[in-house]
Amino acid sequence: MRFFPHTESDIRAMLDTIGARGLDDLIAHVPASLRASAAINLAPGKNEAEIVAELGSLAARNTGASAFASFLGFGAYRHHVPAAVRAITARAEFATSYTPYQPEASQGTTEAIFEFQTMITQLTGLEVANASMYDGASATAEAVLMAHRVAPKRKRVALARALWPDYRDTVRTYLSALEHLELVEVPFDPQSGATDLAALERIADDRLLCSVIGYPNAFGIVEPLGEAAALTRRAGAIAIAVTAEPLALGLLKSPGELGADIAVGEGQSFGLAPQFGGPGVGFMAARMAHLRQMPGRLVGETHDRFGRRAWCLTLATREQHIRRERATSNICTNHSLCALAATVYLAMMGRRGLRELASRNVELAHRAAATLASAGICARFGAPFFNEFVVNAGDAAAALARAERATILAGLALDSYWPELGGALLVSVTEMNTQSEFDRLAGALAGVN
Amino acid sequence: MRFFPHTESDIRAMLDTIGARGLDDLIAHVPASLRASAAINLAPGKNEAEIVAELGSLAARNTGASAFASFLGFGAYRHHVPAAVRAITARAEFATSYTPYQPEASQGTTEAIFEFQTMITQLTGLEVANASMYDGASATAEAVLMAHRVAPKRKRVALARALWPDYRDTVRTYLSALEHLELVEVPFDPQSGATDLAALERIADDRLLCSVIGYPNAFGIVEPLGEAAALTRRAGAIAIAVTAEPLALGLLKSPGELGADIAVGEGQSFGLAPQFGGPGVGFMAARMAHLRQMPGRLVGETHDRFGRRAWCLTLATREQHIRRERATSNICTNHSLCALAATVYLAMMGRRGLRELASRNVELAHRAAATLASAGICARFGAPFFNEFVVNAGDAAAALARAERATILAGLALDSYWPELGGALLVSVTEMNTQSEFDRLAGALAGVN
Amino acid sequence: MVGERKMATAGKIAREVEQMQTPPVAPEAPAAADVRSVPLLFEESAAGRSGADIIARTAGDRDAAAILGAALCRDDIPGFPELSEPQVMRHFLRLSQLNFGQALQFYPLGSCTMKYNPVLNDEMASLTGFSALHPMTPAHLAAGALELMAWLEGALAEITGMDAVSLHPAAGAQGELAGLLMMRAYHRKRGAARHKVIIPDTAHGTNPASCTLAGFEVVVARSNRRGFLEAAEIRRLASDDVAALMVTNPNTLGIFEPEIAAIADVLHERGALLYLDGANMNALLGVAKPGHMGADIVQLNLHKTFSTPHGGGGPGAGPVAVKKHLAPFLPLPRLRQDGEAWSFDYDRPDSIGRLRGFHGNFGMLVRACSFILALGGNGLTEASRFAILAANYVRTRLEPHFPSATAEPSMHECVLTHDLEKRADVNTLDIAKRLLDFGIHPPTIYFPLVVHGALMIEPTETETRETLDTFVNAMERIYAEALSNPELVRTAPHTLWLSRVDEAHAARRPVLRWQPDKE
Amino acid sequence: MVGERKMATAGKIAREVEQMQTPPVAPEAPAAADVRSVPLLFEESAAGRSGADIIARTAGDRDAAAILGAALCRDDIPGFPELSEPQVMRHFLRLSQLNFGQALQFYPLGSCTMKYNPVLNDEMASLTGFSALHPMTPAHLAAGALELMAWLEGALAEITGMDAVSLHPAAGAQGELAGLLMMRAYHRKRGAARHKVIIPDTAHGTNPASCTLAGFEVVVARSNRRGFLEAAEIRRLASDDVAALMVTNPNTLGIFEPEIAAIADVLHERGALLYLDGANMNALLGVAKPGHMGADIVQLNLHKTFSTPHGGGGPGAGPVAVKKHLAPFLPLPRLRQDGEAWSFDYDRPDSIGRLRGFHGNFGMLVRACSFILALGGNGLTEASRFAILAANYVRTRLEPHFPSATAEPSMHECVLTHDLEKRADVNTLDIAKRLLDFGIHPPTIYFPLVVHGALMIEPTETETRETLDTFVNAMERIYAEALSNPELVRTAPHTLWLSRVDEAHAARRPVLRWQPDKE
Ligand SMILES: Cc1ncc(COP(=O)(O)O)c(C=O)c1O
Ligand SMILES: Cc1ncc(COP(=O)(O)O)c(C=O)c1O
Repeated sequence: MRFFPHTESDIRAMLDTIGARGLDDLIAHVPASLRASAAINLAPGKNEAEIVAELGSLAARNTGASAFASFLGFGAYRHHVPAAVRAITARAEFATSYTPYQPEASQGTTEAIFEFQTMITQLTGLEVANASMYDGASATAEAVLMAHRVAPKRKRVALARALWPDYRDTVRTYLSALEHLELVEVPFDPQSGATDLAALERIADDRLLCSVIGYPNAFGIVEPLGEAAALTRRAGAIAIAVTAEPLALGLLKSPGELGADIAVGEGQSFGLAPQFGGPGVGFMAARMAHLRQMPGRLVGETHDRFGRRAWCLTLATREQHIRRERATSNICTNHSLCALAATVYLAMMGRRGLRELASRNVELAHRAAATLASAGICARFGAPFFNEFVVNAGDAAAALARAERATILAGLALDSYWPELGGALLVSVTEMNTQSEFDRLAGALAGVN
Repeated sequence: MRFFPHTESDIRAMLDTIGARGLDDLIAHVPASLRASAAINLAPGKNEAEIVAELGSLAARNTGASAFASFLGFGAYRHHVPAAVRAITARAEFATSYTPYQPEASQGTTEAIFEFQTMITQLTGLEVANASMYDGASATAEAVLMAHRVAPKRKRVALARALWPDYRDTVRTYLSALEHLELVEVPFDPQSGATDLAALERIADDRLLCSVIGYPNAFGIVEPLGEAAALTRRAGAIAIAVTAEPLALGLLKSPGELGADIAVGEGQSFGLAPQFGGPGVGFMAARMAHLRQMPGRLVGETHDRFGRRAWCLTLATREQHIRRERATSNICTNHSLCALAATVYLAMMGRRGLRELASRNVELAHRAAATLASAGICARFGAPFFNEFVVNAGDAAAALARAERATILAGLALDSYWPELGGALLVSVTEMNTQSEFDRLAGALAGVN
Repeated sequence: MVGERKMATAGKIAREVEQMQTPPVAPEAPAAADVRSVPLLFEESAAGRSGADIIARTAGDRDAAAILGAALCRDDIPGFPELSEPQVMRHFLRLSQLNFGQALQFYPLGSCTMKYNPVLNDEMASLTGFSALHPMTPAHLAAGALELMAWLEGALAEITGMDAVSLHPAAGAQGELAGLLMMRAYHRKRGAARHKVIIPDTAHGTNPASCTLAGFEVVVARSNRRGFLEAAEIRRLASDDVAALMVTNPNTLGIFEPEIAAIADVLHERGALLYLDGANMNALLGVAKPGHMGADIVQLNLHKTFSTPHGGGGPGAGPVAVKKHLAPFLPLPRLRQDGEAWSFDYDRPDSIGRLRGFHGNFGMLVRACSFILALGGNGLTEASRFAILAANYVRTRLEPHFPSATAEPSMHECVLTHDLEKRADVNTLDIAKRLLDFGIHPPTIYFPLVVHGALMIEPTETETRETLDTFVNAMERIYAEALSNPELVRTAPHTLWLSRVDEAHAARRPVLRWQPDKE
Repeated sequence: MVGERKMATAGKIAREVEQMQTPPVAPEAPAAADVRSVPLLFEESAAGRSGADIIARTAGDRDAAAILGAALCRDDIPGFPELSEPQVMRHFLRLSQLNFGQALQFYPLGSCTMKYNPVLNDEMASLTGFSALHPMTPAHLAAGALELMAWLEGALAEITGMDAVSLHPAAGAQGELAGLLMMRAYHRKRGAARHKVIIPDTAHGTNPASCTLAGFEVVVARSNRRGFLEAAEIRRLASDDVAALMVTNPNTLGIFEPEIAAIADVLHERGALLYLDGANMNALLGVAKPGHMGADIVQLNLHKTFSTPHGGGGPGAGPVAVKKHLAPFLPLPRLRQDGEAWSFDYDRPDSIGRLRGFHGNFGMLVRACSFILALGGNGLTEASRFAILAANYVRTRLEPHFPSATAEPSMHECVLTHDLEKRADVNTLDIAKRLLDFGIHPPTIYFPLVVHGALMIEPTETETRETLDTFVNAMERIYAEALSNPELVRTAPHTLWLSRVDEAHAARRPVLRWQPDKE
């Protein structure tokens, strides 16, 4: 087998050193009954050409990946990934190393993570960010758990109904063992599509642990985060902002500036292909005051014996391998290489480019909305949106089918997630979409083609 | 522009240092008439996404690249390229360095070239190989020029007619200035497809400078190189063996063992995609006695100040940058990265794998020939062949058209290169072809589908 | 004769190590450090530089700030990087060279299975049909991806001897959480909530941490002097409030739990479950199936046993496999087949729900498929045997100076100790740092906690015997150095561009981001 | 304020260089060498290892040796490598780290235009539609490739101001040969064979070598004290037997030939041609077109001006562009358009024929297209201006210690000299080697030959001012070291894993391959 270096004489010599007759001697102590039934019934090994043929044909059957004009979003976004990102994340030194336990042999990883942490604080307007979480949904759940550690006496978690269903479900699962906590859903205003601040205000009392609001939310709407955070903090609770389209943070006021205590989200938009949903990268930022309650790894600045600047993992006393059952989280392996991809992506975009790209997304999305409106496909909500918006598509299923026949993935029907949104379609637009696609989309949805 | 780092303040500061007012001051000494008409009338710069769209659509129009079962060969071969080759040649340290003039900063390149030189000598059975040539055709021309330097008094170059037309034309072009040299074509036997040894013998006298024979030849036939070399050397001339499908050298007796003085060829089969014909990599091997007449770069073993083994370019006194108009060749930039690809490929295949792969090619090609024969498509020649063979296809053009409709690239019609081979089709088979493709090919050529 | 040559080479390498110049005890900071260190992106920035050229605004479009209203928009991202594309490339290329990686160095990090990661796997994952596939794509337009997932679920079930598999969890620890929550749901469903989980003292830190997260109280079981769990100990602890035993097998001492079957019986008698942490599955391929040991739940780390790259700390994937009786509780979504076509099934009332967005770390699943296809049933079986061979070879060769922490036979890794702390005041960390000078990444150290100054060595099946010999020679050399020149070891590394990093300092005064004013 | 920060950074780098520890004059061979050196593939081999798994023979197939007859087959390839895939990967990954490269280090190699090579270009070339395209594919199934070639021919004609372009030559030197052979054919066609080509004393070595190959006798023209060619000199040499002047512009001193137009007139009056070596085209984009200078023939080096990677010494591409009267002589094949469709035209009776197989280095042509598309007309024009800015900035800053070899203004590169040989017995090679200690690849040295101890510096348009400052500071530091501690410079490099390599030894007793018996 091409990955195994062991020649007959190697095996023989190694067995002799050990003092064993054959390889099976080495596992003779494993109960015979187990060994007897351990055979793996899978096809024999294949060479590269055979694997390419087999997986290549599977890939080719995913026609949705390339053969359609796509308006799919809803937490995963289709942005151009610069070649530099692939070139850097493919570097064996980055890809085949592990958690940087030995800083002297990991300065590439630790310095890059330090840069990631810094850029996340710059984007979120908060003071400290960790080295990455699995994804936006689990990062949101960890944020609620973190809030719980900060304010252990409070019991009520206010989740905006306008959050992504995956995120709400993940929070529910992570909290399922903490039975004393109560999940309350904060409705959204049916006209604006934004979270109903009055409803939030009604539960903003000393029982409130935290509020969790999308920014933008699952409908692409720029939530009134400032007001929501103010209400939350006035009640002495913790304001958590959740962002699934982090490109928005290049243009919108930062969660920190608007008063959020914790900002979490999904970084897939930053240099990661959709990959059918994973791996993306979760991010989390918070105030320095809450540092000790933060989950996940942190890289800090230090120096070597000769005073030369260096970086290393730090504050590990929060973590499972030291604190064990009292750790702030059970996370160990995180999404480091994805965080590196995001770091390269953000470095490429830069201070000016990121804002320009965010602006282009807003402009294109609004041009798309206008194109649809002029074809009679009108927006469902009134509040300002970033690069996704909800339209009334009449019979959504039929509209999607029409569009598919026109090789368009028109978006997502929302009624299965929000029964009250019958006929509603979420349309997501990025810099990858064009006016001609908008026209085709309008034609397909309006049924005029 | 994303590749340019110069900010306004950089430019200003640099101009101040230089003592210039503006960028155009720096070129003010270039005649105004030239500057006035120098504007480049091309579209403005594009970003990555636009380039991917533009070149992607061009690539997509090359349907011959992937949508067909292919039997094309004739000097470029379709072999599986291991992922390792792409991963290594993509390394920026290899790809963005240049000719290793500074050995201390180039040990990666020099050691790899030393390994390439060694493996070429092992495959060709000769004593010395250079660091690479442009391709097989130009390497063949350089071999003839080298022979001319070794035996300057002799005037007659015997080129096998069964060589690839491109190779013969290239030799002709390279020699066009040496009017005292005479090119003689050695015919091939119409039955066997091998070079006519009697014809070679007739010109094997003291006027003969060298013989140039394909091994295998352009029909895929394993030439009687041993006899040809013997005839040549008996006449005191230089025997040059030319190989366009170097995989054959993993199985066939080496040119050196058979008496060739110089072995040249094309290395594309060793880890390089066809790329519409280039870049491939030329190789050249010879006897130590002729070392000083060899063209191209050579890497040799040496040591550093502390006696540690090292490698560096050597014997540069043969080369243009030292010897100028008396150099053995004008070659400067060669095909180093392609030689690296070949080195990685050969290291992956290894002593056993290369022979096995060569054997598979022979076996599959003969199975294909048998399949065609049983469909009435018979072989044109009788001599043993490696992984290509010539069949009688009746009306070749019509047969090719029929095959194309069945999404098969059946091979190459030879009559445009050898008028005497009307109706002949060259069919090339590699490990990428399958029995079911052979069946489809037979059906298409026989017109039964 | 070639055999001889190889021997010669092995010998040669050994000799090289012997002949290595002893670096000076406290060398001058070499100029190399100034040359190799890489300034931060922020320090390499200049106003106006950018590596991006954004498509210009189409005429007629209003500016985004005008569309959204200036009140919603920020003016700037102070301090954000401003570099050209060539600067960005050079920055990260240079950074990469400051890392050790399995592909370049021997990396016997115990419990992490740093085996070779085939580059083909990454190419397969980057096929447009996989990488560009949006998670919300209708199932019939993502048929290949769904079939791949179904195939992988089946393959992992076959490999582990379990009945059902979910590819949902993002990593091993999340697989643990999924398993523990399923356990919780299972017991409730049967009408009897249980609140305790038994964990051996050798357990990996994620095990207790996951228990807490799942609302269980941890009861620690002591492994015996020989380093394994006795059924008696479990019998002693397995009260009616015990939901399960969570055990790693082979355990973190690298030895196979001999009483595992009996232990499973004890648990099952008590109505408790056996959770098997499959992070060490690299020892069991074709050797013993967790399902046959009586495990009810097992999570796998695809980034260990199945070669997906560790990426400097992820991403990985932590599929969880269960027996029939736990299948209803598996996370959402599940795969469902109607005729030929696969789709996602969300209608699973007993499911614990989801622990992350979408359908799992699909990109990693593709890589694991590519790996399993490459090895096949036969190759997987060989893999564990070669991994076990390597671990025992290293253990035997090092025995004289670094005795094993246990007398039991080792599986895929061995845990060694040493007397250098007593004899020379040289500790395990010093040994680890000195190994860096030999171009070798250190083993896992100080784990498992039950072994004082542990060196946990996992060579894996893809390393040559020559490499193992080089490692052994380096370890012996270091042992000798520790006695002859302890300061040399205590102050290691010496031959890297950077010397030993002061980790305590980083924690004392945390600097966790770059800030302009710092400049 | 960000501006300031950048300044600060530039200053910082400068300071760092200042503060670099002076390495010991003759350091002990560091252990790093033993760790970083990589044994040869052959030394890492062991009998039976292989990185390939070949598809097993189909039942019924006869063995190849049986098919061909044992007489035709070899038994073995003695000494050929035998390694596993992980070994091969580690071998070459480790080797790669022993190289400097433009992407990682400043690489101001004069005359070679080591500019940034965009990684996107390589991705474009590896698109299946390009990389898997067989050269014998029927034209209508390769329409995209042919159109790309046609587009590139047009773009290069526009950039150079010439009438027709052939993408056929594999590199600059082969482009020269093509041009010279065309010249030869042109003169014969006009009934007057000419046998001499004038070449200035500053010419690159490939120029005279190509002349010999094309059957021309070289006549050397002397450039004047100011470093350029005078029309008078050409008038003096331009006999009726002179076929052409072959000149590089800007010449290898980096200065624009001011009398080029007059020179062209002189030549044309005499019925001779002007061959312009376009290797230095990076100075002329949007500045001056060779076609307007009166050039009849110009070759371009796509691996220089158009950013295709240098690959450790190629592959490159050397398209040749000509004026109408020479178009009939261009190499085969030519592109022909019938309606929309492009195809290859072999029916060109006056063509010099082909110089290599197939249709040129297509993979490199794709990369050059990607580059030209990225910059566009505006970007190309900026490129040369920034390249010229960088060269003059470096020249001005270094003037005090490394004066320019000429008083003329520099274009894209500058050629400097120094007095250290006289003052400190430190030569140019020593300076080059010492630069390595600063993590900088040396400039081209000892070329052009007309300048004693020349340092030929080409910074290109893609390097930051900070990088140029670091280089300047290093050069000044080395100048000072040469006076204060010459031995330090004479014995450089000191901070690489390898010290100075004995090149003379390699030539004295050539060892050009590994051999088993050597072991
Ligand atoms: C024994 C054991 N269990 C669990 C884990 C946790 O796996 P992960 O890091 O993928 O979350 C690890 C890996 O660190 C491990 O070694
Ligand atoms: C001025 C000049 N002319 C010609 C050449 C030859 O080009 P190539 O190396 O591509 O053959 C070079 C490059 O080395 C050069 O610098």
